[in-house]
Amino acid sequence: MSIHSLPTTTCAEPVPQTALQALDLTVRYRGRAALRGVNLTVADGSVTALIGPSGCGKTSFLNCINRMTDLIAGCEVSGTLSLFGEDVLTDGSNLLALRRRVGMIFQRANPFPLSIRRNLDLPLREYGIRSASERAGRLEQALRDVGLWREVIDRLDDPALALSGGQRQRLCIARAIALEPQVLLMDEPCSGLDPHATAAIEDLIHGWHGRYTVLIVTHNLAQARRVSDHTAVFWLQDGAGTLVEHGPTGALFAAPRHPVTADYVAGRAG
Amino acid sequence: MSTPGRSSPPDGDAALRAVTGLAARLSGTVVVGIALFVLWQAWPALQAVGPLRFVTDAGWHPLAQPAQFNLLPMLVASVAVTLGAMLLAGPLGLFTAIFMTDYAPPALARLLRGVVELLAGVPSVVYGLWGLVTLVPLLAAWQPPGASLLAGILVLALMILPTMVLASHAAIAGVAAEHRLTVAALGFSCAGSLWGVLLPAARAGLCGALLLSTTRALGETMAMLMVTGNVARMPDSLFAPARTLTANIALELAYAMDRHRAALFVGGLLLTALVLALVRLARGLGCAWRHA
Amino acid sequence: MGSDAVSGGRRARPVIAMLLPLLLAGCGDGGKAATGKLMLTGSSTVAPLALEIAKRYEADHPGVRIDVQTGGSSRGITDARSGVADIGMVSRALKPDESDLVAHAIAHDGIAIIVHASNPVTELSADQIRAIYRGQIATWQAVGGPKRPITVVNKAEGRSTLELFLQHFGLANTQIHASVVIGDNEQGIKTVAGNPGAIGYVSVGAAEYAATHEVAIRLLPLDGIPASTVTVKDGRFPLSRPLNLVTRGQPQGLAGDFIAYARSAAVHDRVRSLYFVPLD
Amino acid sequence: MRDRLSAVAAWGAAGMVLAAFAWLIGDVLWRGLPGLSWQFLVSAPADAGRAGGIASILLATVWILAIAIGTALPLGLATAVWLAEFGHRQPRLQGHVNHALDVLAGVPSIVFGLFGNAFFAVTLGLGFSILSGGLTLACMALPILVRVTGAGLQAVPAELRQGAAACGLTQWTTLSRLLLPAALPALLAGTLLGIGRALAETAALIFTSGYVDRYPGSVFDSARALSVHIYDLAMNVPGGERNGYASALVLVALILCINLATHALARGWQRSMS
Repeated sequence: MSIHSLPTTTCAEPVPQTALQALDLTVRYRGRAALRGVNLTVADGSVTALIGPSGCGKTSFLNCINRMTDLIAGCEVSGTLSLFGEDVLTDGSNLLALRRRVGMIFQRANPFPLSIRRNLDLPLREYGIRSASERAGRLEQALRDVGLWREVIDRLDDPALALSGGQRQRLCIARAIALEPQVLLMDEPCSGLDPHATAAIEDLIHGWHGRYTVLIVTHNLAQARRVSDHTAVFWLQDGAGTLVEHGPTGALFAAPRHPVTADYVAGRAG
Repeated sequence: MSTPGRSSPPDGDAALRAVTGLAARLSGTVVVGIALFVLWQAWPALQAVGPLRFVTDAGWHPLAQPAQFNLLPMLVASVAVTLGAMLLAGPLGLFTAIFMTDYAPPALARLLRGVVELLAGVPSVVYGLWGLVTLVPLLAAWQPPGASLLAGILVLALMILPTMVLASHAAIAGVAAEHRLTVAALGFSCAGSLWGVLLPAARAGLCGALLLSTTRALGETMAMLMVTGNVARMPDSLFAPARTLTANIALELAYAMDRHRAALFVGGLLLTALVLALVRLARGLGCAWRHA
Repeated sequence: MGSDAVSGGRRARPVIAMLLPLLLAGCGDGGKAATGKLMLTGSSTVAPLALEIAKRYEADHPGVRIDVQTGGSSRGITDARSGVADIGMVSRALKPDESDLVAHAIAHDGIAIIVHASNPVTELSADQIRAIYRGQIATWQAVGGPKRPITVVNKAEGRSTLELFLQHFGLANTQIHASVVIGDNEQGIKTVAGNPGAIGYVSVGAAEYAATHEVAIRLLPLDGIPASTVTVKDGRFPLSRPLNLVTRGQPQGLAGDFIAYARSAAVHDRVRSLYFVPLD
Repeated sequence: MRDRLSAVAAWGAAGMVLAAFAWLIGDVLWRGLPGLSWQFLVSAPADAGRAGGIASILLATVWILAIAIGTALPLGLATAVWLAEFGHRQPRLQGHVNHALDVLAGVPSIVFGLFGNAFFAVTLGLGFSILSGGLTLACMALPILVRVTGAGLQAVPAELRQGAAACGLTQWTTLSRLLLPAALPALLAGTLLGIGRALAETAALIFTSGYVDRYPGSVFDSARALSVHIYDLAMNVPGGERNGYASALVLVALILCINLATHALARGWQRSMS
């Protein structure tokens, strides 16, 4: 926790702790490689945008981090992936604990078909928080953090599915951060939202610098430039996705090193 | 990041997995158990009489001296009524399903669906009674004795029609929702979209519907007992009486003992083998089973 | 013993005691004494009558429970012999090789040859019936009727009606050229009623009931004697049979009491209502 | 031209189905209605079924169904859960179980009757009893329950499972709080479908639950199910037809009620899923 409370500085002098490190990460679906040989290090408290055309393994990469890959029949992950130094991929590691440390926001908002309150209460309860008042406190804090508190305060017991698209997505974000994760994975969180709702979510991400390590998949290059401080470019090579370039967002967009990246960010390819 | 006192969740999940896994194995074993048990009961006959005599004996006279155990005429009768009924109910059911998805006004489609579902639930005894009291006398006036393969085929066709309609409706409606707008946007005619797109796309489901109805037809007992005439002779025409394997069991089980009883179980074994073959066939053809 | 079990009631009756007598496989070791429960198995012709008598007996003797299961006369013989059932139901006289059992007639029944009501043939000789059932006569024209093929209705294997019929006419089942094989009486009656060219044989009582209730069948006389419950009762009808309850040895206790009741005049109305012929 | 032909065939087929329906149901109504009355429903059969009613038969039927569903439902539900939630980790076993259930669904009811008679009644010594009949029907209803429940579980959107997994919910919580509630209408619909199928069953019951038409006293008693009663009245009792048809009418009415209830459930379900 102490790490989280450290103020982030713009100067790069104190080397930030590594949150995530992937070495030669490869994902296969029924034997066919979808993502091959990814090496990527993500600093704690940073926001990393994953960009690239569809089908080049960005979501597969994200799914490895909280092992959603386990849910997919025939999916095999090899290589190593560590989270704050702990191996993620070993079978013996505690899956539930991992997923509580790594929150995930999906392309389509997926609140549980329960009340707004139960949406947050259920995971908190699962998390072992017995005290109702503590749960209520966390619920309020999470909803305030995503700016939803005022909008839903008088209808916490209404069904979550009655919320608008943007509200649903913010509820899902609240559900994730209520568990106080270290890492947040966002898989095109704004692709189904209007510009207004998108802006609200981008504002949230801005506020998270230093607090959560964020990995966000997006097809919106402008969004990647707005919210991230690092960008990773994925591309399809020899039938499998791979990471072609990774670096600070400003530098990458200004002076791409890889020709593929240059074409992509200039809108000439992908 | 501690996990404060709670029963370790993975244990609960392991238990859940273990218990449901056990249930799944048990469910999977039921059919094996049934097959083995029927085999066990049939064994004395298979051993004493020999499997060959069940197809080569002069006839079915399990109580005569010497006893005769030819099941072949009944096997042929079972297959014949099933095929005949499928020939009638297959197209009729398919067109009714098409009518429900493509032609019927919604209210009529709903009514039709309700009617068909009700028909699917009507017990076979009622179909059999209707056949015995209404249909067979009509046939008898035309081609005596009336109780015949044809009567069996007609009653059976009516009985499996609901299964056929519901299963093919499910198959067509499933793909229709996906392709309807696309097809309409491409300017297909109604029949064009039906024969060109929908039916080919629903092929797996339709083939499943066909095979599901076939197993139902093959297994029908009471109605066949009431209308086919039950003569254990090789049927030589549509108007000849015939006895199905199922009717043979229902007709004689209550009275059968010892080897006669075991011989009836041989018939049951034969039926089970037929169904197994059908399911295998369905799998081989890549059919999608729908349990309508 | 009986009263013990009766007062001990349904509660105390151990499950095992219920399960054992039901072992139908013939592995029971017999010797079961009468208890508060009686098990009757056998002929489907006798079963409805036995069931009705049992109901009335139960009403008079609270705590007694009598289960009636059908399965054909031969099952009645086997079960009574093995002790699986306390009492067997057999719809024919006992055969010489069944002398280990004791038969107790509770009613009489005859087997009537029936044809469709519109059939002008009024009488068939035994030889004609034999020829018809052997398939040697195939149209009604040959026996003085219309030009119409004969539909021969036969009973399914294992039923004592069939046995009795074959025995009376000296036929073997393998010789019979049937057009329709039926299970129970009503199926035979419905089949004949629905087919102007049909001939069949069923229980006299059932046929008489149907013929007098607007069902299109007619009973043919046999050897010149009309088929009716009356001729069965006075013993003139040649193709008749006793409906028997059979036991291994003289029945004791509850079984004996029940059989005595079933033979008494108290149940004659039940016998008649099922169109059988009561004992004198 | 082809349009016209398709339309004619479709209308013709539907017309024939409706006509057959009208003929069959009309026949049952016409012959059954005269025998139907309140008294018929609440009194026990007398005079071999020709007089009295079907109260004890209805009660026996309910008992048999209760045993059948009470056994098949937990087993079927657990099997469906395993197939949907855990099976993919053991694809071979999953394939075997699915295959076995497909075959089970196709096994003729008379073979269930043979099996039930030989296994439950004779080998286990349950005799002709409600228990034998109920357990036999349970075997028959099992594949239906598994399939319909499984379809209900599979119809739950994948996002819901992903969301639950991403929140670190245990599978037990996911199942009990999210998936089963969402699949509940399908579960009920499957149960009703199974009941409907069991209700119409004759062949498997004649040789397992038997023939006794009294009020059942315990599950070890033999008892006569409604469809067996209809068969017996129609085929074995002189003059039993009127009450036989009346009983058939009751059975058809019960099936109709079950179908309507299933529909109401399915509609509610589709609304909650969208």
